[in-house]
Amino acid sequence: MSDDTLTKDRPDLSNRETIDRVVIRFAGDSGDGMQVAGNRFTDDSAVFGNDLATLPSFPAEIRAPAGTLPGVSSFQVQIAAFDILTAGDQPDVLVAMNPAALKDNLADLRPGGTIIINTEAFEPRNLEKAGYQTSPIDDGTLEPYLVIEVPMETLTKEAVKESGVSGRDVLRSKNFFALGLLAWLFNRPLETTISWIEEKFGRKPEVAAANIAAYKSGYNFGFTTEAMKTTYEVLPAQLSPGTYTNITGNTALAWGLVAGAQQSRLPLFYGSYPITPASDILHELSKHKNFGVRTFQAEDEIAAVGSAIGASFAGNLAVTGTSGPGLALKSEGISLAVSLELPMVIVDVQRAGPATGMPTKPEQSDLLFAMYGRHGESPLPVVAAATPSDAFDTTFEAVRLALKYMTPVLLLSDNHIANGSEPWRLPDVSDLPDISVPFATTSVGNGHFLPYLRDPETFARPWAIPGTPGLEHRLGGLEKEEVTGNISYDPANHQLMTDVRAWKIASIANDIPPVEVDGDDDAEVLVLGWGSTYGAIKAGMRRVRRRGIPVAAAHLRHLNPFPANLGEVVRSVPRVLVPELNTGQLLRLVRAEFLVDAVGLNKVAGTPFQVTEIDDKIVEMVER
Amino acid sequence: MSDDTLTKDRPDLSNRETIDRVVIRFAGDSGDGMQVAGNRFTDDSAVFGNDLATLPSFPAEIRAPAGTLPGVSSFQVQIAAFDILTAGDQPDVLVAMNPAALKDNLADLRPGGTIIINTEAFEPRNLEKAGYQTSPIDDGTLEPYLVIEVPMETLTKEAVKESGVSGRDVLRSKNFFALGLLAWLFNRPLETTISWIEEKFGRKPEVAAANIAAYKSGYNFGFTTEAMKTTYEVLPAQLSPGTYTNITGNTALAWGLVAGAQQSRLPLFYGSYPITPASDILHELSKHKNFGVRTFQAEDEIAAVGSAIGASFAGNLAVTGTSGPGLALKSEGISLAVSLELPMVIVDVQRAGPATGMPTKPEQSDLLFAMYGRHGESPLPVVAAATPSDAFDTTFEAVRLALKYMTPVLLLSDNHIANGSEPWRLPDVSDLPDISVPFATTSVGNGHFLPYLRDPETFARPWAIPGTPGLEHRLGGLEKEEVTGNISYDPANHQLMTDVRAWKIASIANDIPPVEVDGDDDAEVLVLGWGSTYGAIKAGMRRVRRRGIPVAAAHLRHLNPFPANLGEVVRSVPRVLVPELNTGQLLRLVRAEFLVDAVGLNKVAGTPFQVTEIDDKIVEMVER
Amino acid sequence: MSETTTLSYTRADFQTDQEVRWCPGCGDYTILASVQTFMAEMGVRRQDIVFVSGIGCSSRFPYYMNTYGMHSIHGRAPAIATGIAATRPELSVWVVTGDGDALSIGGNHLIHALRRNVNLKILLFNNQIYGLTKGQYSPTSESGKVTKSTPMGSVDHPFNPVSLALGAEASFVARTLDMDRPHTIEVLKRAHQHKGAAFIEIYQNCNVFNDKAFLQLTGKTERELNRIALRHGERVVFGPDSQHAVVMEQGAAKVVPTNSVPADRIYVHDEHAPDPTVAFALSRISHGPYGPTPLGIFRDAERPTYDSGLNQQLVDAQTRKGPGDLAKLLRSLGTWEVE
Amino acid sequence: MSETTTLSYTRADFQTDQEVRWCPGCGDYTILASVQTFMAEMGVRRQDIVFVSGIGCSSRFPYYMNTYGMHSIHGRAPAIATGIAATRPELSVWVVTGDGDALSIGGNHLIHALRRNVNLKILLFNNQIYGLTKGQYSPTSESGKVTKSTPMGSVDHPFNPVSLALGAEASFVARTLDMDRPHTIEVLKRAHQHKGAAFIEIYQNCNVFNDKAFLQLTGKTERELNRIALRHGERVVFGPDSQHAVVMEQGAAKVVPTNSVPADRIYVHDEHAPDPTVAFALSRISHGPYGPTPLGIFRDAERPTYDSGLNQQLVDAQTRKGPGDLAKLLRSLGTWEVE
Ligand SMILES: Cc1ncc(C[n+]2csc(CCOP(=O)(O)OP(=O)(O)O)c2C)c(N)n1
Ligand SMILES: Cc1ncc(C[n+]2csc(CCOP(=O)(O)OP(=O)(O)O)c2C)c(N)n1
Ligand code: SF4
Ligand code: SF4
Ligand SMILES: [Mg+2]
Ligand SMILES: [Mg+2]
Repeated sequence: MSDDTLTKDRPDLSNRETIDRVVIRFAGDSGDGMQVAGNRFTDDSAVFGNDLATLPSFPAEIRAPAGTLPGVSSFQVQIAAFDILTAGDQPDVLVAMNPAALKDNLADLRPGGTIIINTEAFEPRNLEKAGYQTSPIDDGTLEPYLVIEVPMETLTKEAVKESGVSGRDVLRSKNFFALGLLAWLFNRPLETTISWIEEKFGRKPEVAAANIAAYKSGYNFGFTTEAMKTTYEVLPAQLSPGTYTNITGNTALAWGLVAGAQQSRLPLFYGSYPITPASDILHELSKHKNFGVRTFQAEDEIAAVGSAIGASFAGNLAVTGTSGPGLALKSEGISLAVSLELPMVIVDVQRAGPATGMPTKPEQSDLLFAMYGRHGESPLPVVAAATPSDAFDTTFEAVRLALKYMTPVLLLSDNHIANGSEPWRLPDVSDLPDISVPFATTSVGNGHFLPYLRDPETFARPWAIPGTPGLEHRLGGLEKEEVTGNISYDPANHQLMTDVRAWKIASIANDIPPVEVDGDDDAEVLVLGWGSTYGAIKAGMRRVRRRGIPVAAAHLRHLNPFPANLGEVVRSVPRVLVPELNTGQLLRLVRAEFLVDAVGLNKVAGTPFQVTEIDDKIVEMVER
Repeated sequence: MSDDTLTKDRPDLSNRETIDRVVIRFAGDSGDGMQVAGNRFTDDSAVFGNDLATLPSFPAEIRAPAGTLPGVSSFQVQIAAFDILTAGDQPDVLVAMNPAALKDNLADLRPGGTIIINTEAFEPRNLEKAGYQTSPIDDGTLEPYLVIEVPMETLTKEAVKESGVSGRDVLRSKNFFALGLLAWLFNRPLETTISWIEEKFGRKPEVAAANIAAYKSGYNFGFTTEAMKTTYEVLPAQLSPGTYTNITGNTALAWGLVAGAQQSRLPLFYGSYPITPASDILHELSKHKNFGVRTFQAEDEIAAVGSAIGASFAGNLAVTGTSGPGLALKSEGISLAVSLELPMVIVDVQRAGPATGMPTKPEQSDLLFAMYGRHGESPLPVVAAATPSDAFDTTFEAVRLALKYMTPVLLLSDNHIANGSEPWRLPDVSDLPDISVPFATTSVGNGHFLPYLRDPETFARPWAIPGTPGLEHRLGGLEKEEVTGNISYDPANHQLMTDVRAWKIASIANDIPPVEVDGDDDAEVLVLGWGSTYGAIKAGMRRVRRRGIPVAAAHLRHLNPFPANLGEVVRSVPRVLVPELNTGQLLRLVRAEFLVDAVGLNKVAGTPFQVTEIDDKIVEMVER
Repeated sequence: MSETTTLSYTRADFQTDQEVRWCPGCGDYTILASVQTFMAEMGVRRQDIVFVSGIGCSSRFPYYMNTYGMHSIHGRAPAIATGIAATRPELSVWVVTGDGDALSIGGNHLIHALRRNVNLKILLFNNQIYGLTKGQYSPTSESGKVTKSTPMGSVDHPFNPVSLALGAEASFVARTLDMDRPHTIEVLKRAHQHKGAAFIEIYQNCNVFNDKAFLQLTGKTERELNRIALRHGERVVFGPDSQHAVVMEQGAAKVVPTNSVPADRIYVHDEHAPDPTVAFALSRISHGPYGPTPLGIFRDAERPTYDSGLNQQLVDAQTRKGPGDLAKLLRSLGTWEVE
Repeated sequence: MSETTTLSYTRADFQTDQEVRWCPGCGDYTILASVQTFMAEMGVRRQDIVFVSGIGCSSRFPYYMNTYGMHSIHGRAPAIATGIAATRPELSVWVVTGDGDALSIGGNHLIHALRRNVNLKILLFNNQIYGLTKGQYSPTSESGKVTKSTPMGSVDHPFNPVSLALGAEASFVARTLDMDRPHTIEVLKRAHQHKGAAFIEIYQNCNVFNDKAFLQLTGKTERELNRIALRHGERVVFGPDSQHAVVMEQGAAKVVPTNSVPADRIYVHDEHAPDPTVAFALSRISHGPYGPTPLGIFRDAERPTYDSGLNQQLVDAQTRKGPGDLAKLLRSLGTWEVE
């Protein structure tokens, strides 16, 4: 089995069955490399042509001691021969690298599902850490499942013997052993991962050699031991033609900013303070200094938004990103940006709250905070990404609105989008629209620049940046006189400015596409969603339609203002269902705005919706 | 006229007419002592037995140079022989100490109203500062009014000659001269103010003498010159029997906290950072250290709320107060308090926003911020004071809820309530309920204290404070396991905790009185309000009813949760009108909650409603 | 702290039932052990002790201390602890914080707590990195540091926490090292004895994101060369053969060969110097744990504490005005009667 | 700053059409005049100058400067200005702030801007009171101060802004006085010439809420006794007859009779001393404007600025990788084709 030649060419005697989708979950200790294994499997499948969606789950913020339940890290991926929408409700296959991983994930596995077990980790100390009295391998716990027991550690050691890796490092390759076994089970090509390993560990050839050896060894183990009677194949999906990459939401968001800066011909400034799950945007952007991107790790979120206000005043595409607790701290600064009417994008990658909450878990509970989370009347546009790749487009849209309307824009994402991934058909960058807005260069008010003399169309005020002769002017957070921008306490002026600020944002409704309704014209229920519930809602709707029930769905990118046709849409159906990972926030907005008796499907558990939850609720509503 | 004997006993030959109400506005430069004059007139009238309401208006934050428009300070008071509700829409009498004061206030004066003018201030430099080309005294501007021209400076100088005051200080007494003139015009007794002056300036007898001399001289001036053909008398109002004091909202709020602390037998802790218009609460409380009150002027609002969290954990009645910009900074801390379920009162004395806005002007635009201004699902009770004296009771209620339900409570006031004043019938302090809540002293969980083992009735968790043996425990902002309070990432537990936190607050609806509806059973319009619009709404409704139109009004002290009967109330009338000094915030809550097509009357001008605005809107709705 | 009975605690009395969840090998474990050991000796009843932390790996600390405790929000522990210490001066209040928590987001509260001299014992676990958020540079990271957020190296100049604390009027400032448990315990004891705010910088190894940052003070060969022990009343000399000495020259501390100066020119450490300048001078010998670095108590000076001042005013007010009378308060602005 | 043509500005060129709205007699007027006078001499084009302030009386300043400007929110000016200076290094960026704005709510941004050495010129108008909110004590008010919020006297110990700035790694630290216009202008000039963050404490009289706070430095008789002028390269002596001298003794600065020490023991001021300890020592001679108080430039040392470091990385990245290519970026994680 340590034979390094690929056994792939040997005739395969196992049955090969074609299936149209499968959900696999890799679970192990934080140190077991499960995220790498999952990502590799995903990429291999992507290159193979499957559609897919992923859902990583990290251990909570503190790194727990090895072998414990809080230390479990997992990665779920669904691959399919058709276009899918979520990473799947229940895994079909579970890879369990230790007892804690098994314990933590077993309940999710579909009855009759397959478990690949790293048997050697099931020794007394680990069992105890996971809270098992007896070994689940022997005590009947696993009876409902198909179990593949693999002495992974011995086999890995054996495999890497000649790689030059030694000591503790040897066992680090066992994730690749597991991955190899899955490659065999699902008939994945090995080359992609092998060349990935070679590139990734180029500087440490012995590690590369060990990983490749373990990987092949895992494959060969399946092959030679016929670990299962049947192997499976998921055929390529019929995706639209194009060039694809597999992308996470945080990366797509960061790239959307880079694209926004390029298409507006502005230097990008990103002021941020690290926070889970937004930090990766900072990390990603800080790599791209050659795009003229400046990143500033501020002392706190107040300084982060402050620096962005300054950068915006100075003529940058200014962005600040955070998660809920950081958004709280930015509230006052954002209200200043609203008052100064400076363009800016504020990113909130939502996590489960309140307070510190569950930082590694997704939730959609900052929507009303985004809408109303500032003192005074302080309106701004709110947009939300729906999927990892959609984060690119939504971000680009946020940038467009910020510049065109001279306003801060709140861009919502969440943990699920941020760390989840999906194939993304790359746009042709030459098709991206020009969203540049010219700086003011001349003054109209006989020698005095008038910073609040608005564009009659958009109500945007001019953007005059330092360095421009003759346009020297002062902005401030006290109420300003329309046109001149001078301090004013005049009641009528405050009313006017309040109205104008509100109107400017409300009028964006005329500048955004109507919300699209997907589904049946005679739908009995319209499912209205926003953000990361997209996949579950669409999949749920599909299932219901397959049962012949007429239903439709609409998903909002623009939360403020709503698309102009939304009222018509929600009023034209008998029932409206609003599934959200909160206690009903969009629901409250829709009810207040349109007075329709929409009902919520609400979950606040730090986990995404299962498709069945949506599906069941729709059916329940129809049957009632 | 410098004769120091009271001319009061001399037979008065002018006509004395009895009127049932009058609105007087004192206006002058910041340095002219208009607030003192206004307050004295108010107190004299209060002691005389009138009902009254006041509305001071301070110049914007920076002290402007003397004589300029931004430097104008004014004080409006309505006194009446019946119970009134506002300080009046339009002054009947305007005291104008300089051209800027005239310019700034003339437009508000009722046609035909009386102006008392300090003529000597109308010299070229002052006229220019106020933007007058010609003197309004001579150029016809004042034709529509009754003008009393008084060379106040000469007369004051003359009057104080023998007091011992000299130089610049001489003219400082001219506010008392004006006040004396008004005392004559409205037949007010002089004694109250004289003894007030004696006490106030006890340590500076020459100043006391000068002020008294100027005061009497003003009175005598009116009397001897018969400045007006008619003097007026506003008879005492029929107020409920009792002991009254004249109180501002900030003072009432501070006293409500002191009362809450006494009735809960807890030491009061107030952590705050100065901000207009909340600073006076800090000032007031810092005087009462003998009540065991500790005030802490924090380095910023984040530290203010932080110190209150610590103080609450340590077993104090913890309070933190601020205005909008400060509330923004407290957002994260409040969400920690929600998660820790620690009792606390957060006071927001609203001002006009966004950003720095208009700090000295009232607005009600923080309601949705109070409701939703935290990340994650972070519910808390919201209560709002309606009038200056009501701030006492509402504050007491906020304290009660905080302690009984172990929750932070948001208490809203605004600039209008904070600085406005009205007569308050003092409660009998022995009637104040006991709102104490016992600290936990023993542990139920076999040796382990269980900080999240709740009271089955209120869902409140126990409050165990440091120093209590055996109850050592840790609280934290990560999601906690119900009962034990240990960190938990369990999805079902997060759902449970979210539900429990929501339920705990929602259930308060059963512990508060139903909202009272005042007016006609067959009302065509229900006017629903909250906060400082109380007086204008009630007065507006009265006027409409006097015209025979059936109408009703309800005013909410509890904004979250709503009183249990509110749905019934708003659904039982054909139309609901929600007047607010914002763009429609309660409106949105009511529409979302009850799906009634309530309409808003919204004003965001930094000024309170005029009674006529309410009145007109009701009539318009009925007629449509 | 009322110590009516003699307390006989062991370290175990301060352990909780919560599993300690730092990475294996993390310096936080050692500090926890030192603190628990010290608490058993401190002579304060367990119920009178409170630990308050912010957010960060280090801030998990309160969960592991069987005392009252709060794991609060990022950077705010000194403010929260101020609310406790100011209102309950009989308690022993400890703050546990990290270099990000205390010096980045929480910088303002830290300097104000020190200035006010609130009776808090502040333990700053300085690992020169953001551990919890997985390895961004912190305000104490050396400049040029390559991290996730600074792939080309940081361009920030770091704080010197001891200098910063001294500039913020701190009355007690010390530095110790996770590994050196007896030293840590000694410093904790002195902090406890100090009346007012005590600031302790603890160099703490994060073996996952910033391993060996303190090698120059912990390495077998390096440590003897680089640790400068500050001991009150003693000449400051160091090195395996005491061959290096610290002198004060034109207001700055300098390291010189011991034999190059007369013995009486060597600086004799005075923790209690009323002027913080000497302590500041010592803090500038190193900027981070690089080269010779002073450890021990830089400054321990007395000045009035915030809490005693505040609480004395309550006593004085009551003495002067008598206890508060609510009915009288309500009548204090003048009243009138309506019959 | 590209100065292609010679600039010939007068003070009036820097005045705006807005009425100046401080209380008559306020020290802010004098500072405004000094700044406007200096700006005319500075040699920077008006459009290349930005003033950023927070909230407070002092923070009204930008409205009166005919340059680019922002009156922002309380305490955040250094953070906002960092966003400007870091992205537009060719601009001359000035921060105007108060003792509450900079040291109370804004303390964290201030110390971080100083640490990073962002190219900002920070003018702290220290009137030892909150002017705008009508007279509460501030972090620089003397302890015991009776104000609206401290009717029994404050129990806070104040910051020494110069010490704090030095503890925060400031590379340029100075102190001047509103009344002394030539001195103010000289210090402004030096701040402008300094590359990096310059911190200037300006003692400013608030004649309404804290009148005469600086009497010991401004009173006719007192001023000569108490002003210690710091001049680079000169012995530090002061008093009407230079009868007092400053010496450094065991690392602390002390005031002694000039004739009690040999001339060469008198401290010769070195603004450029690499070690900030001497500057710190000088800052401890007084704690607030009481008794002999140094005025002038405490420290003016060079170290790399944040903005130059940041912008250099952009240049280096472009040199190394070429200008950004979006199409390539989107393909950088590996792609596959679907036909
Ligand atoms: C308001 C807010 N911003 C950001 C974070 C994310 N965060 C948590 S801990 C931390 C820094 C941790 O570094 P440090 O204080 O040095 O502690 P360590 O983990 O190194 O012990 C950050 C940025 C947060 N929890 N809250
Ligand atoms: C967030 C916030 N908190 C509080 C205030 C109120 N406030 C405005 S200025 C100020 C302090 C002013 O003092 P200082 O900075 O010394 O300036 P000065 O007026 O003395 O020049 C305060 C507390 C505010 N505007 N914003
Ligand atoms: S990340 Fe570093 S500081 Fe945090 S627990 Fe692990 S080793 Fe310790
Ligand atoms: S209050 Fe003081 S600081 Fe403010 S403008 Fe008036 S004198 Fe100047
Ligand atoms: Mg750290
Ligand atoms: Mg000040």
